[in-house]
Amino acid sequence: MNTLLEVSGVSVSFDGFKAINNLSIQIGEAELRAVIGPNGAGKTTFMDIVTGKTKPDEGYVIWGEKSLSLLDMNESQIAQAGIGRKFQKPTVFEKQTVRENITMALKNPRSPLDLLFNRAAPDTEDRVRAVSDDIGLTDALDQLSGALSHGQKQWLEIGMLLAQDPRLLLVDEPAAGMSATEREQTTDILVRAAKKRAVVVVEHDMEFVRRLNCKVTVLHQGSVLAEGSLDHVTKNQDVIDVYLGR
Amino acid sequence: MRSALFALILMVCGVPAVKAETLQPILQTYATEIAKPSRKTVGETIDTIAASGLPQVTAFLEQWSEKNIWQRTDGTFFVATAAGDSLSLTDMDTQIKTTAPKSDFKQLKPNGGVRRLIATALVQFQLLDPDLTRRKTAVASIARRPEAAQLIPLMASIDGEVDVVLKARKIQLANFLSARFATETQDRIAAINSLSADTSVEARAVLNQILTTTTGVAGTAPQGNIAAILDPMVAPDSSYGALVESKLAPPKQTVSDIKKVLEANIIEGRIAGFPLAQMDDPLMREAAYSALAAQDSVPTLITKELRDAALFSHVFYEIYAEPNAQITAAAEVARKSADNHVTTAQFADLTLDALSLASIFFLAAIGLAITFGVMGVINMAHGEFIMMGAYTGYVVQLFIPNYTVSIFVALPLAFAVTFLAGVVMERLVIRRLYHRPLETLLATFGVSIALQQLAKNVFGTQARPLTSPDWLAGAWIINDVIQISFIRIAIFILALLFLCLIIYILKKTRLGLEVRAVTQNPGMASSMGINPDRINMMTFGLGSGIAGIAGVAIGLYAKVTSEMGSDYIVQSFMTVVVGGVGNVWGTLAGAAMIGFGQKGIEWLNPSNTLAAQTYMILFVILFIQFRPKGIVALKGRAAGD
Amino acid sequence: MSIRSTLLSTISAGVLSVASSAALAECAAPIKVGVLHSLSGSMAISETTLKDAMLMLIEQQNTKGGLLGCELEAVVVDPASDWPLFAEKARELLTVNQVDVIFGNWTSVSRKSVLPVIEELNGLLFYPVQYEGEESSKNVFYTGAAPNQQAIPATDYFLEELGVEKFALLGTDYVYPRTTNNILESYLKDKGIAADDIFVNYTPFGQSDWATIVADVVSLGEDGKQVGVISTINGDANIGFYKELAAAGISADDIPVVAFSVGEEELSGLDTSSLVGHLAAWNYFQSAESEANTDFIAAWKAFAGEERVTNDPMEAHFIGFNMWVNAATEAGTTDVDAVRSAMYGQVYPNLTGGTAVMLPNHHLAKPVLIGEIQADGQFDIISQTTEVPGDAWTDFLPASAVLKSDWKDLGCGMYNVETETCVQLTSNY
Amino acid sequence: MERTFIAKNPSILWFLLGLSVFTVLVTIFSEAAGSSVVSTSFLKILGKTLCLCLVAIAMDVVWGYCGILSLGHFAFFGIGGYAIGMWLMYDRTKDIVVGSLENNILPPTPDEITIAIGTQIFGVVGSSEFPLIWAFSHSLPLQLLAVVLVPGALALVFGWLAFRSRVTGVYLSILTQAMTLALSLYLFQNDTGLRGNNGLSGLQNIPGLEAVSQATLSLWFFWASAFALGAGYVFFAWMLAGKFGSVIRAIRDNETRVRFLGYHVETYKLFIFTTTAMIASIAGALYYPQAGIINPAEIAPIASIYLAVWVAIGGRGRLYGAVIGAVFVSLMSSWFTGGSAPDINLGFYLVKWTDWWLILLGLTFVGVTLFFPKGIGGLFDLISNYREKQQ
Repeated sequence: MNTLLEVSGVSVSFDGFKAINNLSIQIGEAELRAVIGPNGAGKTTFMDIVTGKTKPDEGYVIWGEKSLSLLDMNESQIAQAGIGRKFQKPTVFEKQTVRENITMALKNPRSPLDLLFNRAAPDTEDRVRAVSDDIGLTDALDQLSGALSHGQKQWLEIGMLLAQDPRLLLVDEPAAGMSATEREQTTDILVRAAKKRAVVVVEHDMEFVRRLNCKVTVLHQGSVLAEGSLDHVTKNQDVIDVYLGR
Repeated sequence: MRSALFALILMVCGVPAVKAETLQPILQTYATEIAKPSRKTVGETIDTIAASGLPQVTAFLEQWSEKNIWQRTDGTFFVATAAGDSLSLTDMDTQIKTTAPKSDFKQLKPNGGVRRLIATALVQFQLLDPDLTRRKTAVASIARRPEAAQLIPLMASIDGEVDVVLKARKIQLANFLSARFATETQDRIAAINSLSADTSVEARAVLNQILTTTTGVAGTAPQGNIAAILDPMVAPDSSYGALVESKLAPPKQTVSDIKKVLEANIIEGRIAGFPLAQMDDPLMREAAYSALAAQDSVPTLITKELRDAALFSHVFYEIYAEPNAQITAAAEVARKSADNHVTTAQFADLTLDALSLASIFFLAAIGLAITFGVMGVINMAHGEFIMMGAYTGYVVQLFIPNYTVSIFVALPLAFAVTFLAGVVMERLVIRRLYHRPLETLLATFGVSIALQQLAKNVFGTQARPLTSPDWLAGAWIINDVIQISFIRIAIFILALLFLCLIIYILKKTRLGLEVRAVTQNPGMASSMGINPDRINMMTFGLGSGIAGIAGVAIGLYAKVTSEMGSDYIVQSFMTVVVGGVGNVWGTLAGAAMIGFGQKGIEWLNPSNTLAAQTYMILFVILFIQFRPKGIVALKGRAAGD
Repeated sequence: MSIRSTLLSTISAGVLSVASSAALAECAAPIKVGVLHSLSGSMAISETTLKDAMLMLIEQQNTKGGLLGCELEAVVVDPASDWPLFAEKARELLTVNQVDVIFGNWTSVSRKSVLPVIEELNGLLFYPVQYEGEESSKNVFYTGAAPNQQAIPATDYFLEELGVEKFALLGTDYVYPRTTNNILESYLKDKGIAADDIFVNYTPFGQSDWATIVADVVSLGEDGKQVGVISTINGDANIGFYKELAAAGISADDIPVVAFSVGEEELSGLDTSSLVGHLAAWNYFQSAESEANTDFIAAWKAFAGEERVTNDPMEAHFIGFNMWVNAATEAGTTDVDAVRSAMYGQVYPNLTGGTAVMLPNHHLAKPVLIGEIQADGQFDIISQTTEVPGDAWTDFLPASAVLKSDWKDLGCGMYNVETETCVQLTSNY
Repeated sequence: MERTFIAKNPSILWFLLGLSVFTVLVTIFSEAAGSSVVSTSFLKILGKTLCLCLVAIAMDVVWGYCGILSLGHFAFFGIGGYAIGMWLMYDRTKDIVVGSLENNILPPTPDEITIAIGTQIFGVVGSSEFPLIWAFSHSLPLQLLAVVLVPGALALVFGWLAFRSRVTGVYLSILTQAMTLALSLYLFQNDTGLRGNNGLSGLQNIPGLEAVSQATLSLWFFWASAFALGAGYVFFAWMLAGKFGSVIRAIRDNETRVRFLGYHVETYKLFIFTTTAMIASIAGALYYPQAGIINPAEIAPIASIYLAVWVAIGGRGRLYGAVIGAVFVSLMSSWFTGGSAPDINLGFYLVKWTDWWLILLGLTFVGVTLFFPKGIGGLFDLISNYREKQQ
């Protein structure tokens, strides 16, 4: 398995508080990975670092075959390089339709002039439809996305990530606030997505992680506490200590 | 008392006691000069009057200077004071008091220059006067118009001087005078040397007077106390001008001279053979002129080469007015040393000015540091709160004429008024817009223009007086270079006070704790029993109230108008942004940076304050690029990006 | 800011009719007098007074029987201290309201804004404020002081009477101080003052931080020469300046200050007790003692209110309006060209004594007064010259020394006496 | 499925139709056409208002669509006025000077001509030297280019600095306001070479067209302004119709999210900021020859705040809203300050509108911000919602 993303020896601190402490993680291609850990373990900060939102104090973040350093790139370059990110709170553009939301995310040239002068890519409609089929929102294409239910917004956001056609998908708590059936569908979408690309899911909910049925990385105080299958890590004494309290 | 005074003068001046004579006839001799005096001619008249030795002279000169002399239509002079349409007159010789209608008299109004001459003439009478103020006036007058003749009487008066301060002043003045006028070279040099650490304007004036030079030009360097030989090529044209002025060279033709000559020599559409149409080229004009010169009809054109040749064959020099080279050498040394002291002092003064400006910016911005910095509300009406505070001060002074009392009433009252205004605005406007911060800008801008216009309607557009009490009126004078007005010191102290107060409130009080809780996490705070509405209201009121106090302070040192707030609003926002939002220390740093920066730029380009402001803003814009979060920045998630 | 007030103002010209007590003879239509002074915005405080003064003068004239048998009617508009709006309102007055004459403007920039319109439509404007000169328009009569009627005499007073040897020219950064200081610099150099002895400083409108500048002025005295300040500081900025001066303990005996823009009104924002002895130069002070002035002040207080003060531009309007009335009476018409010809040589008594004469260069000959500030905020007149003829083009700048304005005989406001040609017939804006 | 942007947004057609009808009506009733219904001064006011509408649209795009509350767009408007004003002043003065110098006995040298023009233009501020900034003032094409390029370059540099360091929201507003203040202070200086407080005047006289009456000239400028407004409206509508507009609005709503979609947000903001600055400048270049004079007071920060207020009152995020706001506020303002609004006598106090209008205006801002965040344009939504319900 080729390494797609390699985070090694990364540390970052805010006002003296070490949010990430010598963290090293490797993600392979077409891999589904769950990252779990208690509050403040550094899960979100890890994503911030990978996507360029936060610059670490030390360490490397290496991407792809060409071993590019992500630390030298800004957010949009990282996104264009093939890393998509879904936030904890669903963030779709509520004043625009589902179609507009997906169209915006489609993998196309992204400079202002491209957008202004190459308006009608012929396959746009098909690609939008393919994505919307994937997330089950084809009927809602012309609705304002603000009118969607919470779960639908989450799917739309995942759909927008898929439309970008990324090689790595970072998903922050996708199942938060969802009903049981919705969770099921979300799992399906993610598992399907992971067939063609790497997907990293940050999640609290053990049940949800179990259903993903993938390799799990446990973070604690900014570094990796344990890694392996869910059953493996749940038997780890350290993990039990952290989760059940000392 | 008065007779004693006269006796004293007579003794001192050694004027023989002549039989009582009257002053009026002497004045009548010079009636026109006295009625319409001019500085250039009145000196002689004053001297003659003083030389008469009459005891009435002092009183007359003093009253004249104070515009209390009136002339009747028949020409007679009286000391008089006006009351309504009538005058109460005092005859100068007989001291008989009468009253008369004003219309028959004309008031004498000697101008400032004449008054200064009168004061000089009075010196001899006043220097030994028992009245301290008179002696002070005399000394001040010497300081203003130092003359050689004053040295000896001044020296003579030092020993008898009882007032310590005045005595020191007399010694200092005597020193200045002897530096310039003492007869012995030794005395002068000693006096000059003593001035080398004196930064006062007067001392430097003494040295500069001794070192007065004139420039000259001659074939060879002349005899005399030469200060320097000058290089004519530094400003060749003006050097040549000096040559022409000393009639050592023919004048150089200007462009319009050439033009006039050419115009006068047009023959059948040609000038010296050159067609008229070619004369739009300056080179052709010179060629035509040279051709005319070759025919001897006009003087030769002074070309650059001719000019330089003339310059090189002459010596340009600077010569001292003072013939004694020893004295000028000593004075040069003293001046150089004094200049160094002055430069240091100027730097200190500039620092004080910068500190003062910074404290004014800080005071104007500190309220914003709370409402904008801590609460994140853009209050465009902040400047108008400053204005409200200033007008409160003005209104208080209308009712309480004692300035000291009124200031102490005005400060808390201004706080109360603007606190209330702030609370009202928070409740009615701001509260509905916490989730739309940009729109607080619009809404408060609306409040701002409404308040400004309201102030215009109530108080008019004219500036209103806000006068500081006497104990704040003067300046703290360290020396002639370093001084700062008390009101600025008061503002500085006020700024410090507020800094401490706000830090204390935010860090040590329950209110401060709750404010921080509410601004960081309103939801959590309210679940802990803190009422965010109340906290926001109090905080906003506090910020506004401080703006009101700032208004009183700013009104005291500058002006009170309806538009004064808008002078400070952009600056204040920049102060907060530059310093770093959410931190009172940051505001302090921001104010210091802007204050010092602006003074620094002003120092580089002293004739243009406007440019200093422009460049300061540009600097701030650039600074924000490099430290977008300000000087004292919050890091990490708390920064909330 | 012009923007908020641009639309639809044609229909909005406020027409204010001044009722006349005398029933006037039959007359086709009342004669309209345009009043173009800001009634709102930053200039309102100064200009509203002039509007009131004009209304008073028109009312007085109507009581006297109007003009040419017709009633005078004031058309008052509000250009709101907004310079482009002055041009707009002037056009409205001339084309929509069809006024026969306009009295108005205060700032130079507003005058420059109006000039092209007045010249295009051949209107007639009376401008009442002291200004920087260097302008001559066929359609404008300048009843305020030119630099040689204010700045030059004041400087002479400094040189002659106070023996000032070193000058600080402090001004607000706009055209009047700039031009005046340029003229003065050149004048002082002619008088033998070295360039090093002239310190020039410009500050923005509303400047409040004067500590450094006052310190600079004080240090000018370091070579032992008598220092004097010539101030063209405008408006509110004066308050901070005089406060700082007082705080530094500088009396008029140490460093005298003469101001060209400080009148009774500006002083009311200050405690003047520490400023006694500093000077101002004008063509008129309220404290001038003459019968005409006493009457004028009484009429003004009766018309506008007991607390109101009079000032120099009001006198300018007083003279200008009366001259216009007399000229129109002489010409028998209010036609602009006829009135203009009749204006030359018009004589009218000044409020300060003596008479003002309208010169062919559209300026007045008026006396110059210098007053010392008194503790009560009024001025004590200590010097009064004879009538000084106003000069459109100063003799102390090389570019304008060769220019001459004579609309009567030469028919040109910008006549080059060297080349003996008219540079242009319109004025330079 | 892909339709033209006009078909998507029929309000463009309505707007153009309205503008054309208005232009034709004004032309028919203008003095140049022999009618006296629309006086020349009123025609100038109408022409100027059209220019104000154009700059309001630009403001709406940058704020209402892209979420950048710029308090500097009126400064760009002013720069356009200055750029065109320099040529107008130079060329007109040159004609006069050359005409007068022809009377000289000797033909004038180029230096003499330059100095004479300089004296005419800068005599007002006591100088005769041409500052460097006037280097291109002799050429209309170059100054026209400057109308677009100078504000463009300024916006580009300022925007690049500001967006690059992620200054957003309130901070950006304050920073743009500081820029505006710096610019107006700079222009206030006489040393700048743009005649300080006096600014440039006599701009209504177009060189070479002295023979054309102001009535006709004003009509021409009115047409040009109407055309510019129409073209500007269509341009912005086209720009905002497609995916580009979608991204712009997305940036307004959630900048970070757009960034993670792979769009370089800063480039987009810079693009919008610069383009609107250029359009604002073009509007200014048309406005000031009609106003006749430009000076630094026009550029003061408060003017830009007013611009934002028009847009807020008209309704953000819809182009016609900006037009409504600009027309509405200037119209009301003019009516109240013009003296034709009747004073209200309360018996104990006489309410003069010249005194109270600004207070009313200020309170209107507050009211609109609090209660009608969609502005006047929001009324159209109410109407269309109502209609939909009816159906």
